[in-house]
Amino acid sequence: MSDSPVMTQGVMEAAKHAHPPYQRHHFESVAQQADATNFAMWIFLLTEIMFFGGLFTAYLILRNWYYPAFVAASHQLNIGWGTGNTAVLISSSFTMAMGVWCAETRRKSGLVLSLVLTFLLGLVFLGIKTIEYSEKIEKHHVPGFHYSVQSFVNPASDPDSVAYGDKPLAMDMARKTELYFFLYFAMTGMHALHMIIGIAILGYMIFRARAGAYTNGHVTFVENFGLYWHFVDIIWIFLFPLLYLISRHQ
Amino acid sequence: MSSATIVNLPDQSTAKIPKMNYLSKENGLLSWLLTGDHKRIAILYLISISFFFFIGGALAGLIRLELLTPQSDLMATDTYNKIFSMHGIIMIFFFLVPSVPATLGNFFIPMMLGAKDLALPKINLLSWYLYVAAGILALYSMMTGGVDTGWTFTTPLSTHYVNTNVITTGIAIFIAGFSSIFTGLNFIVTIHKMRAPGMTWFRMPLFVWGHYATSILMILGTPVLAIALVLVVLERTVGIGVFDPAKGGDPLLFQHLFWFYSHPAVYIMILPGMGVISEVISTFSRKRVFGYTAVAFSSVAIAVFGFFVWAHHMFIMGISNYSVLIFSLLTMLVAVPSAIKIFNWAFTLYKGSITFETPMLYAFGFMGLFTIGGMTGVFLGTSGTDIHLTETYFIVAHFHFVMVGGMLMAFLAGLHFWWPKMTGRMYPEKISQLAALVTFIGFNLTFFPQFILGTLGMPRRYASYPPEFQVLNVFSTAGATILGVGYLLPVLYLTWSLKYGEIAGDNPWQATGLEWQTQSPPLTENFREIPIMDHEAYDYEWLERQKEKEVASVG
Amino acid sequence: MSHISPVLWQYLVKWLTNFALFPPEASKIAPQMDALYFFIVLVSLVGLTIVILLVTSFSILYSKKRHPVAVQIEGSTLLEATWTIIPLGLFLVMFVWGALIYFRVYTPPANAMNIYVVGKQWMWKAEHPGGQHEINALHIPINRPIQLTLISQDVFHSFSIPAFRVKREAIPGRYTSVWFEATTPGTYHLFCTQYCGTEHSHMIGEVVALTPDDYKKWLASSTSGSSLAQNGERLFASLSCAACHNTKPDARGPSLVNVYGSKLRLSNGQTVIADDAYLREAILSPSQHITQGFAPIMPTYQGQISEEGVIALVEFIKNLNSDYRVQQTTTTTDLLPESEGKAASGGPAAAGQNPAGKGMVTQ
Amino acid sequence: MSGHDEQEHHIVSPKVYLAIFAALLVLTALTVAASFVEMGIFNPIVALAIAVVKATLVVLFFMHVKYSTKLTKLTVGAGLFTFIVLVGMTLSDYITRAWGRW
Repeated sequence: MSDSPVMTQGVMEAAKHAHPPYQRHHFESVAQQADATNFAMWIFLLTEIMFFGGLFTAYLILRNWYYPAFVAASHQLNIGWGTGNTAVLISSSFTMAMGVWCAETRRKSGLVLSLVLTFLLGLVFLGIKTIEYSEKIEKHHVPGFHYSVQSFVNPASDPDSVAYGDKPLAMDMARKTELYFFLYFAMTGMHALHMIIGIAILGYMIFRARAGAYTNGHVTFVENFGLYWHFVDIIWIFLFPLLYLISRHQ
Repeated sequence: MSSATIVNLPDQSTAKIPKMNYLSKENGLLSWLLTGDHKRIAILYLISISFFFFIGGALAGLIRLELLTPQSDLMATDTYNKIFSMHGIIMIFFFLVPSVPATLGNFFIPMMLGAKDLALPKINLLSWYLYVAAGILALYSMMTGGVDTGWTFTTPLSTHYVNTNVITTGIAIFIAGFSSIFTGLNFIVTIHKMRAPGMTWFRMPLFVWGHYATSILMILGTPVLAIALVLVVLERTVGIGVFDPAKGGDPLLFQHLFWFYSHPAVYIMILPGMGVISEVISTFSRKRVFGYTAVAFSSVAIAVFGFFVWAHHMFIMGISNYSVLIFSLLTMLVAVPSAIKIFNWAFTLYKGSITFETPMLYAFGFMGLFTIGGMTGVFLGTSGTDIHLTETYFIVAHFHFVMVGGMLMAFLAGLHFWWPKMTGRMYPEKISQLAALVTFIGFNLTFFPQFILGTLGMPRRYASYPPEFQVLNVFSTAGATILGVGYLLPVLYLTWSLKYGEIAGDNPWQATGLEWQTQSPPLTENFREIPIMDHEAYDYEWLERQKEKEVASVG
Repeated sequence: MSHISPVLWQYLVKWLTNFALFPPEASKIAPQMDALYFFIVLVSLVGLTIVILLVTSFSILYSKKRHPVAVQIEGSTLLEATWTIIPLGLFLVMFVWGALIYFRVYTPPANAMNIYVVGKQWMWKAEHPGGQHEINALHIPINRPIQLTLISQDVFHSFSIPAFRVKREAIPGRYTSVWFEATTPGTYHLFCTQYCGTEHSHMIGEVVALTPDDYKKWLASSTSGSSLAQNGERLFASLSCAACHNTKPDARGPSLVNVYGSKLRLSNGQTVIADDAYLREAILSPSQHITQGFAPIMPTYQGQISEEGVIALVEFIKNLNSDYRVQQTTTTTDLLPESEGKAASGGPAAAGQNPAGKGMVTQ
Repeated sequence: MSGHDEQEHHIVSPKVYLAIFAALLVLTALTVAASFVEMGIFNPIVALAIAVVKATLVVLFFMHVKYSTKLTKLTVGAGLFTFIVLVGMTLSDYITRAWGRW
């Protein structure tokens, strides 16, 4: 009995019996569990970075190859919607951060409110995105589906192009705008997919939060979801200038 | 005392398999399908990857049979193309990538670290389900017409010039990729956060180091493959043009993205195998691995450098000459840690006390074949000789030496080594030694002639070939027959041993890893009490003291 | 390399070749590459021998029977350093040596004879400057540097001549090139080594290396009547390129006389050398390559001219710097010969259109 | 063993969140405004620099990396590093191609 491992084991046994219901059996302590899941979330976000990395690489290369096409095509995006959406997403990140704070300080109604706000802001973002997408559909700017280069070979026919005084592009260059729009749809679409997944999880979290699941000291899930949500925000922080802004001055 | 074996079994007349263990804890199919136990998931993986290995193996057999004669007479070229494509896809994504990590790694990493389970058991189970879903999808696409792009999915062939099941297969690989991401994620978190008290980084077995390096590659490389495949699928369905030169895209971009994953994937496949070899060589020479830190760091070095060398697959594809310089140089650098490992293993034997059980024989096989595989890699990393040798049978032989001669040997070494721990019973020693020998001979006969074929210029992926290459191809096919026998034997005798094998006891090899200090088969929670690591890895003197203590306390 | 030990070297290679263990050395680069090859083989053999010797001798010396108790050794920094630095040194030698050969293989000399090769599923089409076409065969003279300019009209292919130790992928949308100088007359294998679809293994052919005399005979016997540049000239006329690309002061397009090899200033400020790749790009995606001072009015010919057609045009434009054809058509006393306008009348429209000119958009 | 040194879980105060939120909105306005100013080659540089600043703010404060362990910081660094390897090494080919369009 004087063996030291057994002693330690005894202490651990005692600790185990006191463990809260949300501690999984294979963890020694809640702290270890929280730590491990938090780290796992970060690792998952690394894979996400690399996932978007491929698209960013493609964007960088093609933009440099077909610069005029990318400039003209980016003028088709509505900067008002884009800026608005950025603000919406940043606000949702803020409300999410507040949600994490509420959970950490065990403010149940505050947490529910924050989550609901985040949920709604997320929906607003997707709503605006839908409006933007439908503009593209109307103008036949969806690659692969009756894509039309009308706005670029004949910019006078398109008010968005006229606003920037776009010069007509030669046919071969105008066709390259399809690449821009593909990357636009791929990148924002992938981003929107992440938003949709996030909003679905938010819905589930609101239910659980109302039942007090996150305000009993077990905040890991909210924190980890917060990481995910902020990450999605960061992706947009880069998409916004790359797709909307960097060719506005021309 | 000085017998030729270290096997230390309990008295067979009285020994029993412990009543409580992870296998007997619950019964029924559901208890397996819904398990969170890393050991049961490892067994599930073991069964599934063996299944895919034999499908892939059968396809390999068909390939060798077709190549027996110069004409494409056994099957149409079209069928041949589908068969080698599916062979590659199944062997790489459904066998080699998950082989050691998802089975042996899954089973033993928590045990070696003194943890009760991996950090995220549900994710672990999810990873198996993803694997199975991907596997079924891949088989489905094979049954309904197959795919004939080769496992490399070269654009624009895969996007515009074939009418086979590229989309379903691509999705299958995408899903399998996520399965492997989750495995890697789980390992990293477990290794960082679940180590038992006293288990510092430099007390971890080298097996764990190997898996740590592999996991880094898995989580950072796989997503890039995923996005490349997504783009291929979109190119086929919508016609987006990123890889299509007719629309202004660049097919080489696909090559960059694909090899960004697929070169590190080679290290994903080999690093866990190297981990196994470290364990086996140390155990059967009763010695701490020579230069433990160097071996540990060389794994990490391979993982890090592994990300900088991918374009050596594209030397003749028309990438910039300056790029070729950079990537060739970095390729040379990544070869060094592998050389370090080989010499460290060799010197582990120095002044050891060596016995020659089956795992050790496989490990010796690994060292020889991996040396050849590694050195022939240098031929291909050297930009000048790469021009002549790439895309020929030389490259086929090279990666089979690394993947089959290296990884599969290591997998079999590990499987035999840990079989007593996983099942509680020994495999039959004599016949398994024979199997190891047969595998080694068959392997060399199969793949060594291919080096010569490649040097002569025989291109890979040819259903028919000029008649002067036939002699060497016949050798190769003959070797494949022997190799097939070598791989079937373990299935038979390992299954047999499940019921009739000798009872192994806790530590038949007198090994030092924490996994050996508990019962076989282990309890669901691995240890009766959480172990405390108070010695270095591979400390055989500690083990001796431990045994003396036991004898003293019983006496 | 033959200058190291010519006798021994040739003996070794000959012996291996006779036993069908080694491909014949039929180009100038082959012995150089083989020297490196055998160097790496040697290093590998030494390395492998060391590993095998270590493992077997330790296995015998320290088997449990002979050496029942292991002696624990932590490691040795000196040894570690040894087997880090020596392999690294050897690998670096291989790297430098290999890079030298790599650059040699892919840097054609200026005086090389250029042959165009178009890969398609599943055949190789060679276009000689004299207008000779070949399919799945390539006739070349020995002792003369030959540059191959490769392109694919569909998927990736790879042009491989093992006996010459050269290989280069033919990729869609862009020229790649490789060169060699054959040394021994004979017939050698030509393979497509990049997997390219169903009939990949039938995309083979032969390379026939001829003595200069035989080559001349072959040229004469397989001529198609007009040279590649003449084909290009007819295509140039039928597409009415000369309507803009002439030397008149009000020309809407830049003059193409002497354009090949010259430095061009583009409207986006870049300077480019007008090489084969540039000319091809300028025909297919003109608006990315507007010469300074001109408007982007040229239509794209993507999908309208086959790869062979583009090659003919490129070859024609290339030859506009020589006296070729120009002197017959020069009527003015301009400093620069104005040839294109007249050339248009030289051939009936579309006569030079390549019969296989289906364009490359086939999806 | 790893649990105890992380016991004091840092809770970021709402004031900090509010300040970061404001900063992000201001930076968004700034980057939109800057995009209409002709700065030649500096337009994308400025836009991306602002994006990097914004992302850093989010990572450091919203995602608590400023208050996290070294391991988390290392993880973020590793992700960034591999991303740069992917983009940078790929571009190393494109930039140096002799036939290139750069």
